[in-house]
Amino acid sequence: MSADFLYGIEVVINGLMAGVLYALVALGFVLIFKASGIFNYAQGVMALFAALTLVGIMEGQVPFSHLINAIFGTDLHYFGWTVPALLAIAVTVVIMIFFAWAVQKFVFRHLVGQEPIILFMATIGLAFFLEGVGDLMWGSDIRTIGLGLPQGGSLWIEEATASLGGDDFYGFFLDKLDILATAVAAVLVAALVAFSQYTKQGRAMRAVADDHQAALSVGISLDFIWILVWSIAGFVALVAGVLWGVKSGVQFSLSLIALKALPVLMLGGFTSIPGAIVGGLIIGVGEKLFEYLVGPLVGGATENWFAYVLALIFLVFRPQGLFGEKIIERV
Amino acid sequence: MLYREAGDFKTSYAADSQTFPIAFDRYRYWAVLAVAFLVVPFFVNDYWANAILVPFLIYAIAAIGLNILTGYCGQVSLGTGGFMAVGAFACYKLMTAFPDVSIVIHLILSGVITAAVGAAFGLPSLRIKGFYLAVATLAAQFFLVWLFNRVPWFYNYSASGQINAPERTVFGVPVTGPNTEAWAQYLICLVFVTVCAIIARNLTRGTQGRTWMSIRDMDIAAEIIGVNPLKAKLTAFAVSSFFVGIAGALFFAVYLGAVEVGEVFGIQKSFLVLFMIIIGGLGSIFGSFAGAAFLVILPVALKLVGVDLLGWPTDLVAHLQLVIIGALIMFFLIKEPHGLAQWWRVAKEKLRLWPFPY
Amino acid sequence: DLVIPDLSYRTGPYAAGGTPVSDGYQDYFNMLNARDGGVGGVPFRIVECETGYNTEKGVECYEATKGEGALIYQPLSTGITYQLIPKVTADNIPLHTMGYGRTSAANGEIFRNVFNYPANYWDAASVAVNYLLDENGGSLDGKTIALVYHNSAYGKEPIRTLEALSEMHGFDFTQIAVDHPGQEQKSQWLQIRRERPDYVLMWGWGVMNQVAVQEAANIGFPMENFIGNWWSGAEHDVTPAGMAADGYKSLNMNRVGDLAVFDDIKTLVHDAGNAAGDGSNLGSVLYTRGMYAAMLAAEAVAKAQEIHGVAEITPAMMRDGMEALEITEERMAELGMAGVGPAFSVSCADHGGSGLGIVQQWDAAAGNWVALTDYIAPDDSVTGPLIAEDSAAFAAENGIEPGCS
Amino acid sequence: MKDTVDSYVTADGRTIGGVMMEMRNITLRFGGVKAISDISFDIREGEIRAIIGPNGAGKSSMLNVISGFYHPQEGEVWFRGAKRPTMKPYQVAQQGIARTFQNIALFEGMTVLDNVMTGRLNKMKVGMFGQAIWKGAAEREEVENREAVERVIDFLEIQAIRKTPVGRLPYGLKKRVELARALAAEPKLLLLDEPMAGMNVEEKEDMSRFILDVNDEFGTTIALIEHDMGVVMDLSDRVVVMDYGRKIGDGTPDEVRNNQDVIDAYLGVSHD
Amino acid sequence: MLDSGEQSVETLLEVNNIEVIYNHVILVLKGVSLTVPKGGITALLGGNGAGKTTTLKAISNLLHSERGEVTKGSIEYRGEPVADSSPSELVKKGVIQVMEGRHCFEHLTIEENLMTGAYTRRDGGAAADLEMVYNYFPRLKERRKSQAGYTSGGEQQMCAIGRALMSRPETILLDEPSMGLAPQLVEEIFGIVKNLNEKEGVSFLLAEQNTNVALRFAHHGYILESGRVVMEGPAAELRENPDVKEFYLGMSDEGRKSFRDVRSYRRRKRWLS
Ligand SMILES: Nc1ncnc2c1ncn2[C@@H]1O[C@H](COP(=O)(O)OP(=O)(O)OP(=O)(O)O)[C@@H](O)[C@H]1O
Ligand SMILES: Nc1ncnc2c1ncn2[C@@H]1O[C@H](COP(=O)(O)OP(=O)(O)OP(=O)(O)O)[C@@H](O)[C@H]1O
Ligand SMILES: [Mg+2]
Ligand SMILES: [Mg+2]
Repeated sequence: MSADFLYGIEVVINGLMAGVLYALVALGFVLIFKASGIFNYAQGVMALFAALTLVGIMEGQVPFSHLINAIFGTDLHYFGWTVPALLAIAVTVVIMIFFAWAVQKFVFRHLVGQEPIILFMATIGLAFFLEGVGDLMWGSDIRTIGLGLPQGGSLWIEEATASLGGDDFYGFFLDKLDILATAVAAVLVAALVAFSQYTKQGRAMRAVADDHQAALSVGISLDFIWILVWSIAGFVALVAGVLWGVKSGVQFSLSLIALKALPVLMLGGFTSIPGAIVGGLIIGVGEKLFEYLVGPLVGGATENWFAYVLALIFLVFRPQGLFGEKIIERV
Repeated sequence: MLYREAGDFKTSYAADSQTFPIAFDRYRYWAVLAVAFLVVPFFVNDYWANAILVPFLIYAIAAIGLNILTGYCGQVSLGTGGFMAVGAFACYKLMTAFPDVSIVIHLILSGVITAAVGAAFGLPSLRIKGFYLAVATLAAQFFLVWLFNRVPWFYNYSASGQINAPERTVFGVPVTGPNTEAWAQYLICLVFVTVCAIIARNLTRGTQGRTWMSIRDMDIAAEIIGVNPLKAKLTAFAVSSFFVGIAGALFFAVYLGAVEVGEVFGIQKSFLVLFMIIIGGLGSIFGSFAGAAFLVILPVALKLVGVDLLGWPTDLVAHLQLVIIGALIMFFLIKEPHGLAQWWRVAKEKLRLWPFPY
Repeated sequence: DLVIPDLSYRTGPYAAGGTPVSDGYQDYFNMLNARDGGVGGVPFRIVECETGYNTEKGVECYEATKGEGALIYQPLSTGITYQLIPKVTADNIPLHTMGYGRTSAANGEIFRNVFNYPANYWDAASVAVNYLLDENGGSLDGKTIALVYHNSAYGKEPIRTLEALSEMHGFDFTQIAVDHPGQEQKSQWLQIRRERPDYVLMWGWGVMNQVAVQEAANIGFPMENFIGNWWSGAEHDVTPAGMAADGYKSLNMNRVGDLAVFDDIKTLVHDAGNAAGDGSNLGSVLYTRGMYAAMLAAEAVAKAQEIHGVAEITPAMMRDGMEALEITEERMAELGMAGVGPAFSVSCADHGGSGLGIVQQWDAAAGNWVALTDYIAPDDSVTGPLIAEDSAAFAAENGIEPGCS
Repeated sequence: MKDTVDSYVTADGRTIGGVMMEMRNITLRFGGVKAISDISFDIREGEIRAIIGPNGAGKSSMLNVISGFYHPQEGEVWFRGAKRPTMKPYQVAQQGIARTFQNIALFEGMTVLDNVMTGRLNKMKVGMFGQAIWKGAAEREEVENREAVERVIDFLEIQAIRKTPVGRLPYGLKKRVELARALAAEPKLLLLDEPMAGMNVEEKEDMSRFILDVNDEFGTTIALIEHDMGVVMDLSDRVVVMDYGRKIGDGTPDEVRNNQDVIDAYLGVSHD
Repeated sequence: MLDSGEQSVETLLEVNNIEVIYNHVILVLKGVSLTVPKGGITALLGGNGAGKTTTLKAISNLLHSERGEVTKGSIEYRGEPVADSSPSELVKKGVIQVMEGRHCFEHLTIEENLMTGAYTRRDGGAAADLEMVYNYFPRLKERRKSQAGYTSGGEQQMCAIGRALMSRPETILLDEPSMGLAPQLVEEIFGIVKNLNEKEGVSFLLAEQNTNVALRFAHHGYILESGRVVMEGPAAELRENPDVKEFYLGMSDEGRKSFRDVRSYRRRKRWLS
């Protein structure tokens, strides 16, 4: 096989893997949208916040130390202990559940029945708020996640495949982290699909998204459903934050991964959990292949916009995304 | 009480559909205009012009533009930054290609060019709706920014891809370039804002506005009663982009003077303008102003309080600023989802009923 | 007072880079205040203003501070620099953009108020190539060099220089753009893995640096053949990748190491509770750079006082001081900063300094940067004409009459 | 099928003209669901034509076919003597067909006045530039149309709520505003989908009066769907009865009332 | 459960002189009081905009999301004030509302819609009740797999009512159940109401425009005009009241008059003059 062709395949495979990482972020969006019709812009910031919290706890950092020092003139930084990873993860999950509760109690409970765009705005406000709180709590340095997750190309795969092509082919490159991410994503998606399709809470969640008022009137507690869903989304955010954070260090830019998830969402459909995965894969492959084949002709750095354009092309044919719920238009 | 409509009878339908049906409102409107045109220019200094007034006025134009699209026609767009960039680069190309033509014409032409681009990117709106459309407009945002960054023709092949506004004058007074004085900057923006606001008001109070609003409120029903949805949406995209383009051109030529496209017209800009119209009030010209004022002034005010008054470290203040702005946005939405404009309306309604509570 | 605005960014996507620079910048002035009572008996007053690396906030900061008699601006952002060039020219306040900003501003006959000594991007590109020439026994013929760059004005700066250099030295030059913010660089690094260039240069900033270093390690690119510019060579750029980053190289315009002046800063500023940050950045690459910038400003103040014979100088006098600035090895040693930068002098025609830079390498085990070379000179024959051409274009567009008056 | 050429005079002296609209063998399917199967009927100039039938019979779907929102898989629509090509709904509206909706479809964000004004959109000709300037042509046109709208508003007695946003109105008034919007278009054919739903007798009487007056004064042809048999039997000239997408009866109210199929499928006990 | 037939005097729901304001400025209910006895069917009648829907929403605490609030008066269910209970708590207590205008969950199938009605139930009897609802409304069974958004208006109305039944409520607030239903279905629905009331002791408060039917099935009636109760009494009495007869039942002295003959100007309601 020619090296070029094999490289094309390599690009596709890596595109699939990148797509999985996008999908991980998109999953959080889908959950919340499905359950409340809220387009949660804060999902990216939640990923950042969760990852920051995890690192902060593991390293035994004093939360809000900068603020406290500034007000009281103290000099606090670290407690002087470190926390084992599993415990830290558990604590972080608890914090994310608390966050879900607070979001519901102080914000979205008061916005029941509002138009989607208002809810969307509120999540942008929330994103600001959380970003500020995250910075105040843990500082704005770049942090390293010490979970010891595997990283780097898998030598085994590389060596096993090196002989496929000619001299110009060096074997397939597959990042161990990506392989891990794929496994995690598969488990998450399976669990979430089962939850939303086959449980009572899942059904209630979809009912709430359709009509807040009616959901209230049949006795569905919006509070409960929303806290539940935001908690799950918080957990998904933690997973996404950790996996992305391993690549780049935990830092502000993590919050921007939301922008990579949006075309995925759009293509897969805002309401479909499997759609998030399939959308992620298509976007991942599409943008990588485009960059590989066309990028050199137009100067590269096409991925950001091409992902959106690709999604847009799909949407023109299926306005609700590949797996999204059909938009009901009746009079 | 001054604020009464009793005795303020309308004798013609024309009088009834005027912008400020209540006499007191009308006087206030003229008073504001008079102060803005006749008083402020004499007092404005560099700080006020550059930190507050000029950005406020320019953002108000952009907000009016987006409000037409989102507030009146119901098409949420996150491509505002990209369209502003179109205006800016159109203006730059025009300014450098035709140095002898008046800058005012360039500014208007920038709007026209942006309108065409906006209409083109509005085409998918016929099929794609709601948040799907919002996200789809990001395609415009990212693509346009990439394009302006990528194609050297747009920035006249300068080494870094930055564009700089050369000096241009109106009636012999420089309004762009380094030698522009604060009052001239302010006045040209003010003139554009005023004209844009009047045009926007005229368009939205009549047939065109009703066409847009019918699409916004229920597009299927609108189509069945005879609105051509494609035409309605495309005109909204075009008119909206026209304003946004002018705002972008002013932003570049008059306010910043130099622009790096990714930094100035990035996605943050799109969000910022969207904030403005939502905080200010969707479907309200006044709201566009209120929202722009709020989001231009608030950070400055918070900074003044935090850094200058309390003497806290700047980074702490910046973080707190995020927390406070975020919290305020949520607070406002909870208190009044329809924005500052609605607040104002309710306040007036109460005032009218005063002293009776209902 | 000598008013020094500090347009810092301790928030936003680039906070990790902005914070140490600002810490170093402020700490140095504070140290001078504590130790010498400022310069020429007049203390410095620092007015910090947070820009968040955002152009509009930069403008707001500029307008808010200039009224206080600001002597010099150091905006630390290419975007803000472009904004401020016309403004400072009109207001006659000097602007110092050290190793960033508009490269052609080195031509002081056209950019009267803008200074970008001691070095600029085009110098950096040339220094990197000269270093590689040296490594390869004077010839790069047949080698390939790839440039991984941030797809923005900043990232595109070195392209022309590198193109010229590739023609001159016969190496193949490929450009690989990374879109902002640069979190996802799979395509780019797969391309590098396919094409196996001999060397990779990087013009990155923010998260792009960390991801690039990690991805380079992932594909097993030899780290010693990967050279970042001086904005891609701080500690936080390499630490997230851990041991994998060992051997990564970068340029620097200021040498890092234990400088004598750190003692003064520690005792007089940090221990006195006056540190601009939490004090943890002392001695880091960017901290040192901030401090170096402050030192150059303080020296220019002294020069201005000397020229004009007054202690309370104005921004216009400051400009004169900067234009007459002369930094020698002796002076740096005297200041407790021996060898922190190259010796250079400024003139009206040349606001760009000598353009020298070093190459440093990351030692992951020790957790510090090790200088590999002494100051390497750029090839002025390449950068000179480019500067002349670009600044002439600017002059023409803006109707500026070149000259020194 | 009835003779389509002759006009006739009703008991109360109105003249019903020739065929205005004719549905020929319409079949409409949604996936597996056959909402309308092979239905033909006509509507004559000036008459009040009722469509009745049990829930889900396909009545609303039929109106949607007439107004161009649904496109039937089979069958033809003839309007004023010509076969109508496949059209977009707004083009149908421009031909002079206006309607109201079963689930009220008002523009909730606008006032009553604006809602009714939207009915006249197709009568407004001033272009965008004219409107941007406002003074002159646009203002004149606005005032002219406003006068026409005010007449409709007066006619339907909704003057008092002119400036109220429709979102705040109770259900019954919304229905009336919807009617006003349809009337403002001065349609030749007016389609009403359950205009009396959710009204008490008093309000139904009002509504009946409006419908009759519209028919009388403007000669507007009306097709209406209604479940209140009293109203249907009293107002309409001819009635089509549908059940499960099929036509099971067509004729004068009396004929329909005594049709055994209709009684079985819909009326149940006889109503009067 | 209560014995059928016997009219209990125990009040289940009591509304005391409530005032409701929308948007801080629009006063809609100006002091409405009513009681719903246990095991009774109470009808709430009145013209458009009288405030029937608002009253029901005030009871079930659904006003909040419409920016309305109860500013005066109190509402008690089984002697406990309901102001602080969330709608879902109320459903758990046994009060469920069928909202005006259907409000089905568009994207859920008919069957899923019905199942959401059983959300608060813990007893596992949902499956049996589903069959019961399908028995009441065979049409729903036919359309069980369709998304509610694509069903006809009447089908949606059935779905909304069926959904409420699925929660096995003690009290049902029915807002215009007959709207948009074919005549024989209206009879059937009221038959169901009567059936539930008599066999299961379910209490009803129903807002209805179809006065004729409502008064035939109800035990007690209230007439609301412009936010005030203007008349109340046992249904049988109301049915005989001449004003009610004329304005709500459409009967004149000569019996039912044709809708064609109402063009003349009518008398004003006596209680408003
Ligand atoms: N969300 C709202 N905001 C403002 N006013 C409202 C709102 N909802 C209802 N109203 C007003 O409250 C009054 C009573 O409305 P309500 O819906 O309770 O009447 P109703 O008796 O149910 O009428 P219908 O029989 O038409 O349904 C009306 O005048 C209406 O204008
Ligand atoms: N867009 C659609 N997609 C799928 N099915 C549809 C659609 N529109 C209508 N139907 C189905 O077609 C049938 C007829 O619906 P239609 O709305 O015409 O009934 P209707 O006679 O108006 O009933 P009602 O009196 O209850 O309003 C219904 O079973 C409905 O579910
Ligand atoms: Mg129907
Ligand atoms: Mg009601």
